[in-house]
Amino acid sequence: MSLMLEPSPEMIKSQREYAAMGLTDEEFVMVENMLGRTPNYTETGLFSVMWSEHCSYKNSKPILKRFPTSGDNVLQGPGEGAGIVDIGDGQAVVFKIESHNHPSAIEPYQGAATGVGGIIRDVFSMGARPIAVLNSLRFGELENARVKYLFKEVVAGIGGYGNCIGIPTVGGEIQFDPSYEGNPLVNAMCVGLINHEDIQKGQAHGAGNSVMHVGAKTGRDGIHGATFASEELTDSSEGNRPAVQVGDPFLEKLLMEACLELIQHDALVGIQDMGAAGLASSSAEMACKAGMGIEMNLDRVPQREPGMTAYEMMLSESQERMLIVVKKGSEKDIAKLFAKYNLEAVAVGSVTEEKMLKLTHKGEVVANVPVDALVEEAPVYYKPSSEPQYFRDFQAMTNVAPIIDDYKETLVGLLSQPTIASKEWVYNQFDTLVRTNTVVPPGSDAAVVRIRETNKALAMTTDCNARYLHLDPEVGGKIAVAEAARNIVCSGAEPLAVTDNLNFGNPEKPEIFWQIEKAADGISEACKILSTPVIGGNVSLYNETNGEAIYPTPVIGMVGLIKDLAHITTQEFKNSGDLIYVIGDAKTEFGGSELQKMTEGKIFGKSPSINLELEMLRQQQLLRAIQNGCVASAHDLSEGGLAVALSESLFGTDLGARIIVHMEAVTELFSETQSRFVVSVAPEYRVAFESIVQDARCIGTVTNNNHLTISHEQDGLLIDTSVQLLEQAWKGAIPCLLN
Amino acid sequence: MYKVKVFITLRENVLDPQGTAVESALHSMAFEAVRDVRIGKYMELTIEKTDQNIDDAIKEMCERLLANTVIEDYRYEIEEVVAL
Amino acid sequence: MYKVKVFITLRENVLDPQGTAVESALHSMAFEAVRDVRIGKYMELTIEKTDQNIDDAIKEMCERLLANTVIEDYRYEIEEVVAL
Amino acid sequence: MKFAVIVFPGSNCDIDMFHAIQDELGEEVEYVPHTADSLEGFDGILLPGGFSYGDYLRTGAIARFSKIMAEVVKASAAGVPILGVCNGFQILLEAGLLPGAMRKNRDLAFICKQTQLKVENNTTMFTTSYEKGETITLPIAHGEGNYYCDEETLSQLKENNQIAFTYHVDNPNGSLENIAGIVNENGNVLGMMPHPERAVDSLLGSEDGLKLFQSIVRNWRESYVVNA
Ligand SMILES: Nc1ncnc2c1ncn2[C@@H]1O[C@H](COP(=O)(O)OP(=O)(O)O)[C@@H](O)[C@H]1O
Ligand SMILES: [Mg+2]
Repeated sequence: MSLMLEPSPEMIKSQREYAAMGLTDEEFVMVENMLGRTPNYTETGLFSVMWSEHCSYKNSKPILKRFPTSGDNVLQGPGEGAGIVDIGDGQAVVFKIESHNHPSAIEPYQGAATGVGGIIRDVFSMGARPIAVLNSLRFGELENARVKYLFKEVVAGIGGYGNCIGIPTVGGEIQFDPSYEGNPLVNAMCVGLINHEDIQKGQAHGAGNSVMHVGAKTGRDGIHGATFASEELTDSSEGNRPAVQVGDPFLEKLLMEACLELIQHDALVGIQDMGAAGLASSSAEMACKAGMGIEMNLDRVPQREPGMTAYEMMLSESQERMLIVVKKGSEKDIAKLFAKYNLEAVAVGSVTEEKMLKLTHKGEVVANVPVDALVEEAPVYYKPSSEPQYFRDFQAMTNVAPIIDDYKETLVGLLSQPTIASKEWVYNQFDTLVRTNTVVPPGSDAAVVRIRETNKALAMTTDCNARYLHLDPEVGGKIAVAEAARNIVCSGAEPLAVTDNLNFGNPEKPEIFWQIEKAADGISEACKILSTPVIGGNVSLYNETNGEAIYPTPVIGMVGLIKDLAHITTQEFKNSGDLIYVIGDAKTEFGGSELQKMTEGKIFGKSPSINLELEMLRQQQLLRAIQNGCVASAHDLSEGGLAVALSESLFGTDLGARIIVHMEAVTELFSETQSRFVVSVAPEYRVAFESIVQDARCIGTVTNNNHLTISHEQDGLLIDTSVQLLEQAWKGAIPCLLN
Repeated sequence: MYKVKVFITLRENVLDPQGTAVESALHSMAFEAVRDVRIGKYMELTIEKTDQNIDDAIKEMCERLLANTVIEDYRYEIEEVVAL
Repeated sequence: MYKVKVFITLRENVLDPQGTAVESALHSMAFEAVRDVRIGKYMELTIEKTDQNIDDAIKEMCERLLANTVIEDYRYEIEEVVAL
Repeated sequence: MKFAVIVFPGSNCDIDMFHAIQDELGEEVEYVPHTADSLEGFDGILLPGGFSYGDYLRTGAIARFSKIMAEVVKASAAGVPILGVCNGFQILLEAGLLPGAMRKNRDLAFICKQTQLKVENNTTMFTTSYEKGETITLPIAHGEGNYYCDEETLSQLKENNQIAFTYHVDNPNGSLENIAGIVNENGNVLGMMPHPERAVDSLLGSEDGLKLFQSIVRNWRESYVVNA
């Protein structure tokens, strides 16, 4: 990289250099007022990254305030690396989700890999041992070569990182829709376990204490990622594109083990991972949270390349680094601890009483700015919001069931839709079993990971049906939370809390901001009623290509607690002769459904409705039935409705099912009415089950002939097919599209 | 017929964890004099003569498939051979 | 100082699944004239001058670490450069 | 019987191996770091799966030069039972303790799933608790398990009855002759891609791996009693 002369403060101002870094004219004036002078180049860089949406949440803060964030079990809400929830016996679960959408659009393998690496660091920086990762992915339709490439590489990247570091990837979800074609979504979630006494905070307490840079060296990777992310990519920008971050999971494995050992060390004061905006945000935030300042001598920062400037070092997003604060005098001890893992830990500065971030480089002060100005005093915007016409048009439509002539063909068609089809092609590339605690690997509703030396387990899932959110962001937001909880309950767990990733378009457009607001309202409402507080999350805005926004996609990550391993339940039917129940009746609700998409080629109308009180009631009753041992299998109804759920309950078994339905057949089989489940129950538990679960209707029995037979009380046989045929369609769909 | 050799290397500022690992392995094997190990890909292709300009064809293959130009640079050598 | 380039290729009779995959990808991109794609590794090392014979040193590195001679062949080029 | 689980930087199935021995098999087990210079006092050596040294360059290539490997080589010569699973197998190949080499999986992707294996040889010290020809279920999780050796080596493997396990019905990675695990000529070193240590608890899907560890213990006890 050529040596570039940095513009002077005067030039930054007169030539509006700050604008290229992402600051507005008004924001630059704010900075000048806060400093009482014009910032230099490094300082302008610090403000521009710290005030970016990614670090400051300046557009989403007012929205995030709406979420319920507290609860009896919540030990740490939003604000630190990850949220923490008590699970009893002195243990707690730590989890968080994060997006890496833009990096993945540019370099899908490394973008996805470093996304996984980043969220894992967030969890172990809290002092927790990561026990599982999940993901949530969105791509365009698997039709053109670019989308296929993105899909394959993202999957390989997620696996590449998780497999190597040795944390099982246990679940996730994927949807395909044209709105994501140019802007795929890659969200990664990590779940960790911690003992209460080990909980760490990213805070720089104690004047005189040492600030240390640990892990990988700082290079010129992803400098100014925040600004870069909001730029259109052109061929000519290729040459001066900052180097893409490349992950080194091997190094992160060592860093993780070293940090987990460090947690037990008395000298540790605070620890935070260097994620977006690297050294700048970790140092400023740690100082700000503690009400202190930090001064650093950048000459001491371990550098991978010669000739790095202060600006480059502060804004670098090199991976696998942490910033720690340790008691003065312990630096050698700490360096020794890291050396055991072949890692560097270098003292680069110290905590100061004065609440300033003061940086020196080559004997000169290159930045001296108040930490509060960088962090707490970042601007907050209340964007205008307006209800779009499309929403009013959709609301005015009446619900009609599509017309179908062949039920079996329809079912086969639905099972072959990539959004419904088996994701085996994806999760077979992930090590789902390493650490030998995965009781329920991908393939059932929620993944289940046992907690060694206890009789407990954790259930976890990610969910969001963005089609419903497109039709109605508020109802869709409620459904996302409800669906996640349904999956958790089906596995035998009690939902604990939520982490969310708000993926939306450009918030400066009032109609997008309206989507964000409404979705947040829906999520908040559902989290309140379902008693699952939001303990952390991430915001990713500006997901647009050529002015077209993605569907509003607030991904919900949820974790639940299974109090007894005997409660663990999966979606597959278990025994021939068991009774099959459906909980909840179907209504004619096809807006945004898989059937509508398949038959009409697009989605429109009203999204399915949801009654959260009813949802809660059914979930509680089902969970009680599971805990009482009356339930052999449980599966929630989601995309594709009852017929798909029944098929999925048969896949992987050699069983069959004989079903009789009563209502209008298309609605009964394919409607996506919410708050419903398919459950199988051994005959001897019939009475017990029915006495616990009110809205359950027995619709048939499990058979041993590997056939799915569905008849209508009046109209006779609707579907009679071998399960094998259905399973082939379901399993073959994605591999077939990729060839 | 052409014999084509393609060399793909990571761009200069891009982290090369593989190279780093090999370098330290070599050091521990007492080859301390080794510096700056960078690991890339090497491909050999045989291409039959067609109407298309061979340079153009290879450039296109490299840009579209063989190299990931976001993080990699490529270089190639062409040798014309007589088919046996 | 030496600049050393090492080329590692799969032995001829060893099946190269990666090469096969790239070849068919190229065919589907309408480069039907491509044959026999073989994919190997390309390494660049800088080595400081020492007492040891440079050829011997590199051979040893290749035999012991850089290549697995059960399935791979190696070749190298040495260029002497003046340190800056 | 006392087992050593060798821990290389980047090993990640070390813990699984440890738990399988301690919790399910009920034998003594200790972690031994790659920097250790002795394996004295251990009756069995386990090289776990993972990504030693990131598996950069080639799987197992760098781990083979760890200090501890000199001791593993010595132990092998002394007839100590040595089991290498997944990355452990790859390291044994690179170290020359087993013949052949690994290539990338046929489909070039990492694969994690349950596989059916056939016990080809139930006379090794690792397999006597199985029936010959028995089908067992063990998970695999690897990107490079596509075993290769030249024809001469293959015929030797067959002649000496060194093929312990093969993939049954479905070959997941393209390995030569469906080979999933082989022993050395002496019969005291087993390398295999499938993970027996992940199949020791019915809660997690399969217990078929347990017999492998039980075989080791049984044979060790017997030879111990005979030699004592
Ligand atoms: N990207 C992925 N990574 C890992 N597992 C996945 C992924 N996508 C789907 N799965 C798994 O496949 C199964 C079915 O997924 P999905 O259809 O989203 O279930 P549901 O509708 O119950 O949420 C789940 O077990 C899920 O964890
Ligand atoms: Mg589900």
